[in-house]
Amino acid sequence: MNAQSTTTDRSIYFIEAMREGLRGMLTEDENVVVIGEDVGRSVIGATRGLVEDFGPMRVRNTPISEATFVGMCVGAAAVGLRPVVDLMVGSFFYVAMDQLADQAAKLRYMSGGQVSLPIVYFTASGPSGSAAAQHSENPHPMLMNVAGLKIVMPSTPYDAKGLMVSAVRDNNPVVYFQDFVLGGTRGVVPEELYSIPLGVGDIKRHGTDVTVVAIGAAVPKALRVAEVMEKDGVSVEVVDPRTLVPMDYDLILESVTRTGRLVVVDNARLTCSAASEIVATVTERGFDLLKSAPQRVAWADVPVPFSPPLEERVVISDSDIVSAIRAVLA
Amino acid sequence: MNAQSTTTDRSIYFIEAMREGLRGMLTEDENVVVIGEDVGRSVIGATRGLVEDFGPMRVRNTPISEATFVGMCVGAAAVGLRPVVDLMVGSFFYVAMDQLADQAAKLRYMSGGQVSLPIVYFTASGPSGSAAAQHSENPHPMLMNVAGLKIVMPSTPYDAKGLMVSAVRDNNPVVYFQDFVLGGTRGVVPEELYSIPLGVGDIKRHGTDVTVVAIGAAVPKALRVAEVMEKDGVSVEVVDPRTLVPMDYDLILESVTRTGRLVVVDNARLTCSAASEIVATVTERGFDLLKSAPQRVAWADVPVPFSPPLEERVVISDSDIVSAIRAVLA
Amino acid sequence: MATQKDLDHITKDDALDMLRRMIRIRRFEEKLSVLFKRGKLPGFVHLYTGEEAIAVGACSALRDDDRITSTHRGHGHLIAKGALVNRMMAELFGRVDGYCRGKGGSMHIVSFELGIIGTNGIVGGGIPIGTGSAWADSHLGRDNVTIVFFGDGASNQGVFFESMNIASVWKLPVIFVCENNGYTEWTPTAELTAGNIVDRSAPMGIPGEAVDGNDVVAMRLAVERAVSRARAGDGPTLIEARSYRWNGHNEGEEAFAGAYRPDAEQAEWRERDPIVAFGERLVSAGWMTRDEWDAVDAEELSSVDAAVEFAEQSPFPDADEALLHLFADDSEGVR
Amino acid sequence: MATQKDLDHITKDDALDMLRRMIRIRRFEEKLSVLFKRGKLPGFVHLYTGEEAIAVGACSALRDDDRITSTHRGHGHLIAKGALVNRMMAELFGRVDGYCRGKGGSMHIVSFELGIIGTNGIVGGGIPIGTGSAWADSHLGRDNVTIVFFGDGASNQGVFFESMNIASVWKLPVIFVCENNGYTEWTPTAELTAGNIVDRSAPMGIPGEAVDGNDVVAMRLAVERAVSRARAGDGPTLIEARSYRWNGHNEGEEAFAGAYRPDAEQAEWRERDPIVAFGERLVSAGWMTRDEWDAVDAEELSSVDAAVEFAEQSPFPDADEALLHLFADDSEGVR
Ligand SMILES: Cc1ncc(C[n+]2csc(CCOP(=O)(O)OP(=O)(O)O)c2C)c(N)n1
Ligand SMILES: Cc1ncc(C[n+]2csc(CCOP(=O)(O)OP(=O)(O)O)c2C)c(N)n1
Ligand SMILES: [Mg+2]
Ligand SMILES: [Mg+2]
Repeated sequence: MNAQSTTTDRSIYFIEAMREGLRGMLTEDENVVVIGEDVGRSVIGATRGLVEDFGPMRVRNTPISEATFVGMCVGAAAVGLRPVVDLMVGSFFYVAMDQLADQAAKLRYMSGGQVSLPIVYFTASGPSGSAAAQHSENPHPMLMNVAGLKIVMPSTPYDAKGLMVSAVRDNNPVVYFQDFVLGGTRGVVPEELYSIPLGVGDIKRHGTDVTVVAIGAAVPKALRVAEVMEKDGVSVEVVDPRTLVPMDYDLILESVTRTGRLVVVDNARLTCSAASEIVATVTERGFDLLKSAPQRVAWADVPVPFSPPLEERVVISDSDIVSAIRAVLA
Repeated sequence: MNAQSTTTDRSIYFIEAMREGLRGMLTEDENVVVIGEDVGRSVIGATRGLVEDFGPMRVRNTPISEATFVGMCVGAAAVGLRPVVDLMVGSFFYVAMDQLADQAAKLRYMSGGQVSLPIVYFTASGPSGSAAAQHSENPHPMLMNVAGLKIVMPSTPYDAKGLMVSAVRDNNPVVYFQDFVLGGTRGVVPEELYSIPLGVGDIKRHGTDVTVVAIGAAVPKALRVAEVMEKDGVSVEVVDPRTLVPMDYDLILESVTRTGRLVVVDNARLTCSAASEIVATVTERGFDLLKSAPQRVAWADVPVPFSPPLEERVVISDSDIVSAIRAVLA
Repeated sequence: MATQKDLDHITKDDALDMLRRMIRIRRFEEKLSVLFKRGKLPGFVHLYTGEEAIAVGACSALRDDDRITSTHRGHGHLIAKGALVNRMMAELFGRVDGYCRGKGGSMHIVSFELGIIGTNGIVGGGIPIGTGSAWADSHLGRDNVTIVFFGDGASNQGVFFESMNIASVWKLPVIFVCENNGYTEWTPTAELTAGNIVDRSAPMGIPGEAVDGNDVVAMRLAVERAVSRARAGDGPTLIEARSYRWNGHNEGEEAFAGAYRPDAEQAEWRERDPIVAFGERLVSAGWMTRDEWDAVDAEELSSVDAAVEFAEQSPFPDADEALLHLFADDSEGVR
Repeated sequence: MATQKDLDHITKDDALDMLRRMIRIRRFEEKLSVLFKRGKLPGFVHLYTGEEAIAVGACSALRDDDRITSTHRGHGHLIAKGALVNRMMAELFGRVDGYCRGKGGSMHIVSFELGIIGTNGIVGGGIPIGTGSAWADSHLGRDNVTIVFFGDGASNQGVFFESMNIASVWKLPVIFVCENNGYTEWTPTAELTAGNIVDRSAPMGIPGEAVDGNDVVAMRLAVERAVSRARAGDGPTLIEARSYRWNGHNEGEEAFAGAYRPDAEQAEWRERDPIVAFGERLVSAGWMTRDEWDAVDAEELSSVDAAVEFAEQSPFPDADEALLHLFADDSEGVR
């Protein structure tokens, strides 16, 4: 869908693409600041090196006080700063949930539209290989239920950069999820700044037999499965919403109109997941388009366990996706 | 479904029924304690008068430190207490989300089943009439995504008492939502102690044309609508899951098998709601049972506004339910 | 207690304006109490009667472009910071001419123009927000300061300590004003709260000052000192203002709260009416006559009556406004 | 520094056991470092080398039925509280013989039997939990105490203050042990943290004591004092133990962290090796010969090697165990 830049076929890591987006925004607008625990060094990597160029006031280390610094951004944004917060790990949102869900998400609405709150909260999240229960959460479903937060979840380095630019330019609180395991994936990313509009999905692979809506780290899995199933004569379309709030239902429904079959793959626990939401919405609006029961692929409803075979049992696998596709085709 | 007691037709308020359940449990087991802000006086009412009978150590006022006292119950339960927490208002869960979602919900699982954590967190929640955005949340959808919490949401005084008893007797963290507006509704409640098993739904009204799954405060609305539509010759079955985790899908699917049509009414924001979850699950498992597109009735995806006409516009109304029923019958 | 000498530090105009605002708050709140009993006010209402000197003293030490965050018991802060009673009343009635077009209500009235950047129903919720505006102001090289108002009960929320820590380390121009009215809802705060709140800033390296919250001049001078420090880049201050609320925790509490406050205690604090005390000082200083005082009172009373009329005549917002104002949409040019 | 006199307060048996446990921790952690580099350990690993005296001193002042909560840097606490290295190692390998049958891993090893009632990956997350076990014990009339271990970085989490407040007001038998190793991940804690952590308990009316965390005897005596207070019903204590971690924040940090700690600083702290210091005191007190010391070391080293073997031979749990242990099911009789 997005014209890839013609000026370069430079391939970089996803995490570098995020960083390029951040660097571009720090350069473009001096009111942009990046804060978080050890953002100077950056354990995950999205902010690494930025402090050298922009100094310790614009790339600022915080104490371990998530509730407070998440909330500080509300006041700061209200008076003119454009804060970007590195929350490091998805489950740390829990510590700051009130400031996110009751403050950042509600202040503009409660004020009758008096103020805009340009804030980005980004985090690495999801299972990364035996990080265990408290470091493997993907809380995007929770946050989707909180009105007032835009939510993005890119799946490629190209989207990661373009969505970071849009997230920082947006005048609302945006939560940006980097599925942990995608950080080390590579892809072609133009050097210049570009943006991908929030709320616009992308067909990552065209197909005719079944629509697989995949989110974040589920996208490469879905593409891999599609490749394999092609050989069996099954033509899989892979739709990446890229933004979860607002969700591009036009694109999803248009695809289902063509294929008549739906699988949704979410890198999150099943109950009340984005997968549930998408299946419910498509069923509600597009019931007559569906030739068979839509299927969800998501984690088992347990915390993510530590031991590798246990973790593997819980999270989504290629074979789960294959089974779901076979089920909707049956 | 539940045989009402034959010994009494005493009618009491929902909030009194909760209190009777609590009183019974405080009497039955001396390890049960009730804590919360002003539980001695109890603004909502579920604990009113208990301190007089059980003393200020078993019915204990806490400082305004939700994160800490929610978390304290984890340690307390691990070593033998059975704490019950009055969290007063649903959105206060946000302040304590980490202790709930990362600690209470995960400790047993992470320990490989070494410990059980008998804790009840109860709260009044949902819109109560111009309580505004921060006092009208119904965060059960969020908590459904957190594996490890059982969740109940009764709709009648009878269920309120029986589910309170089961919640306190259960050896797991249970979140008990009292939809605020139900507190002042009345119903027949036996004086003796009885329990309603967690995970077992109830058909609140039998019908043949459409299954309306309604949750909490949506149940009386659905029953009222069913009454009215009966006159138009539409036979509505109202299913009350009563427990949201675990959800009684057997009952829901059995009903849909008979009616072929589904409406789900949830007193919560639409996106990633319990309504979305139920529609997705029923569609996934029972697609061939459905004669038409299932419909969800839930709040608009905004915070709950203060002004009465605005609040009314956002929350669920009888006419929303009527429209949804008409839509699935069309 | 502030002495005659303290009056030398404020101008007569300021003093008269301060008295007027205290009276405005009192009359506004008294009217609300009546309206609530008549069933005219939707939602929860928490009144500020008795605590007027805190908000007025504190805000009188601010410039118009300084900022505050407020609480569930916020009407006094808003009036002290310059909010109009008619637009406040319209908000409390849920009308379109309210500051938030009816979306906020009693616990969430804000006016960013007036520097009121958050009014919270979540106890303690505003503390990080005001710390954040102070951060932005200092980062952007402005000399504005922010006052964060919060209650004694809120002093047990973790964000209070977290915010003090970060404000200290980042030397932020924020003033933490704890309004200690002795009660956390219906429980004496001493039963729930270790030590003295004013001491809680010491380990953070933040000066703490206990002030008689019924003495508007003492309040103003304490906040002036804190403002000077903040504007000079010397960082935050904690002020614990001791006062008392005359009304209940919320209107309607008599339905369940019982007699949780000794009559003698209530009488004693009413004796110490901050408005009477200040008015009498102005009279004895010769800055005002009793008649002038009465005239101010009458004016404020009638402005509150007019506010009720204004509110009642303001229409409810169109129901579909409920779906607006969630997101700033650049294409609509909404700020 | 603890003097010879201090040694009089502990028995020889205790002293030898303390040294042994410190050595056990050291050898266990060193082995993990090697295993991590070889890619044998899944997930995050944070080592306790250099801080052994804190956990061992503190836990040696406890009874077996007392309790602790631990942190992401928890192996030392667990060993000090009596955990077996083979079952710990099996857990770190994700095997079924691990304390948590492989479900927990490095950051979540617990053994309720041993009084280890929570090991947290959430910084500060264990503080309310340990405060809660202290509450239950005191409520139930038991005289057990709970030690809550947490880091200097965790001292900026709101729950620390909230927990101190409630522990003070409820006089709970909990001991807050802050392990100040000078760093919050890769940032010197002084840059993020106002004042001295030990002072943070004073406004709560809780005694605070700063202790040399490299002196196992000083640590033990300080905790003994706190334990006596707690058992006597006199409430909580805050202890700030100053020490240093020899290893990185997490294993593998060299990939990005750079040289964030001065070489001289590291060398200085290694000079002050708490094991060497204590061992030498025992030798000079005549309680142990160098050879005996070496023998202990050799034994512990081989027990760690045996633990690796044990872990490697333990099977992975059956994949479907992933779906067990979410809820206690009464019908299954699971506790
Ligand atoms: C997080 C949170 N917990 C509890 C409440 C309920 N509540 C509203 S006001 C209040 C007491 C506040 O006491 P204090 O801070 O002293 O303010 P005051 O009402 O005395 O002005 C409580 C517990 C709330 N609104 N938010
Ligand atoms: C709530 C939360 N925020 C951030 C982190 C990431 N994190 C893990 S350890 C750590 C530093 C902890 O410092 P300290 O408390 O001093 O303990 P130390 O590692 O020095 O032993 C951080 C920020 C986390 N695990 N949890
Ligand atoms: Mg108070
Ligand atoms: Mg540290």
